[in-house]
Amino acid sequence: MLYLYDGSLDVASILKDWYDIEAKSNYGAYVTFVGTVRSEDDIDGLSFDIYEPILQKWFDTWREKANSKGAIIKMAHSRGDVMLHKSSYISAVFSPKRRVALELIDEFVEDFKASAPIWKYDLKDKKRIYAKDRSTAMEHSGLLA
Amino acid sequence: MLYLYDGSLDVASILKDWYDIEAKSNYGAYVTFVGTVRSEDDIDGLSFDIYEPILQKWFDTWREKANSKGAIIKMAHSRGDVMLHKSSYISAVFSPKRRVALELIDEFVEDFKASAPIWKYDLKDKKRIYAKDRSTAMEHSGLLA
Amino acid sequence: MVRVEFLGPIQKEVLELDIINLNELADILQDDKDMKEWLDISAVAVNDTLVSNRDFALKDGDKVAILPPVCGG
Amino acid sequence: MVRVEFLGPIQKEVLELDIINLNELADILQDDKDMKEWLDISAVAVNDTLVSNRDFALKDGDKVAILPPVCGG
Repeated sequence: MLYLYDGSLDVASILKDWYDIEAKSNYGAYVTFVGTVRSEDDIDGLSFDIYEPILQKWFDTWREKANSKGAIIKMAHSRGDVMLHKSSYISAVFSPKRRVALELIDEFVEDFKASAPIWKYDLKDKKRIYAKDRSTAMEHSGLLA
Repeated sequence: MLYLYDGSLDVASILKDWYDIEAKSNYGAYVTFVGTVRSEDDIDGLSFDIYEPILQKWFDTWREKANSKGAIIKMAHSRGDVMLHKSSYISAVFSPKRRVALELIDEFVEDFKASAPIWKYDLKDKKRIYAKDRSTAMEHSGLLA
Repeated sequence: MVRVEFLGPIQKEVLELDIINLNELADILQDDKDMKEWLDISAVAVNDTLVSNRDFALKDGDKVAILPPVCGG
Repeated sequence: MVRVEFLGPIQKEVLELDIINLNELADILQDDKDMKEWLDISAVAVNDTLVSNRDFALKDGDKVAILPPVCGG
């Protein structure tokens, strides 16, 4: 499942909810990744734009991939502003087997960084500045150049 | 930190406590692994023996390894009986960088399986049966053979 | 008409264009100075599916999205 | 005296032995039928540090642990 929230994520509550939902599903491994806004470059926080239709399609592809390995994937992300030391991103894999869970979370998080249609902005001096240097051009970029 | 508990782990509370402790430490990535007892082979649960002095030394070596990468590692494990669908094992890595966190949790969990001095028993028909087939001989095993 | 949307940090209003493929869109956007810094580094989706071929045919009612570099998390 | 403990599933009481290295312990345990199924697959720690060399010298008060195959988690 894909969950989008306005503002920062309630990490403890999300990790608990996901665990509780799958508590009796007989998955032996539950691996989670939590991304938290770091204090650096004098930012006050980060802000995010999300294009949901493509994010949902991208996520559905991963859901099917996980499913084919007997695993499930969940993800939560923030829309809008997230202040320092708050969380903007959580993903999780449940799997019967630990190797599947550890490998899937790694591949999923890396592909998320390269492919999820989400744009990040630094919040600094009341301005919202696109984090161009830290962003990755998506596959087939430059098609119209 | 290494935390040992009698019986099953309170997953939500441990994941929350660890997150809260490090909430202001400026780690960007928090990756956790939760192991849950699966229903298989008609077991009622699992039971664990731990040899703490060597477990603590093994863990300290990992703590230093994580520290040298700017990361920290935490682990919780159960002693004694853990029933079906309850958790017996949690580990976590906090790191400024996601690659460090994802790679460390993978290496740590795999080495844990091969090297942590913990013995597992199936609970079945009121008996405690050593899980010999699923166990791994430690490094330098057979030294006295 | 084909609707063209510019996502994320690209500050540009939606365009409604009478075009039949992405080549025609490329010609139009290459002449648009607002797009100078973006075309090289942006991906293209038609009806929310990423496209890899500039000959891709467009029909009335299609929605094209221009996606600049991403950074979730 | 050297104290020898058998960990986990090995059902065997602690031994107190007058030995000066692990070779002597090997000789004793190889003659012990309780240990037949375990010696091949067990590791050895002296004073809670795993040891890789059978010539390892032992002194009075040392603690030896015999560790059968593990499976945490």
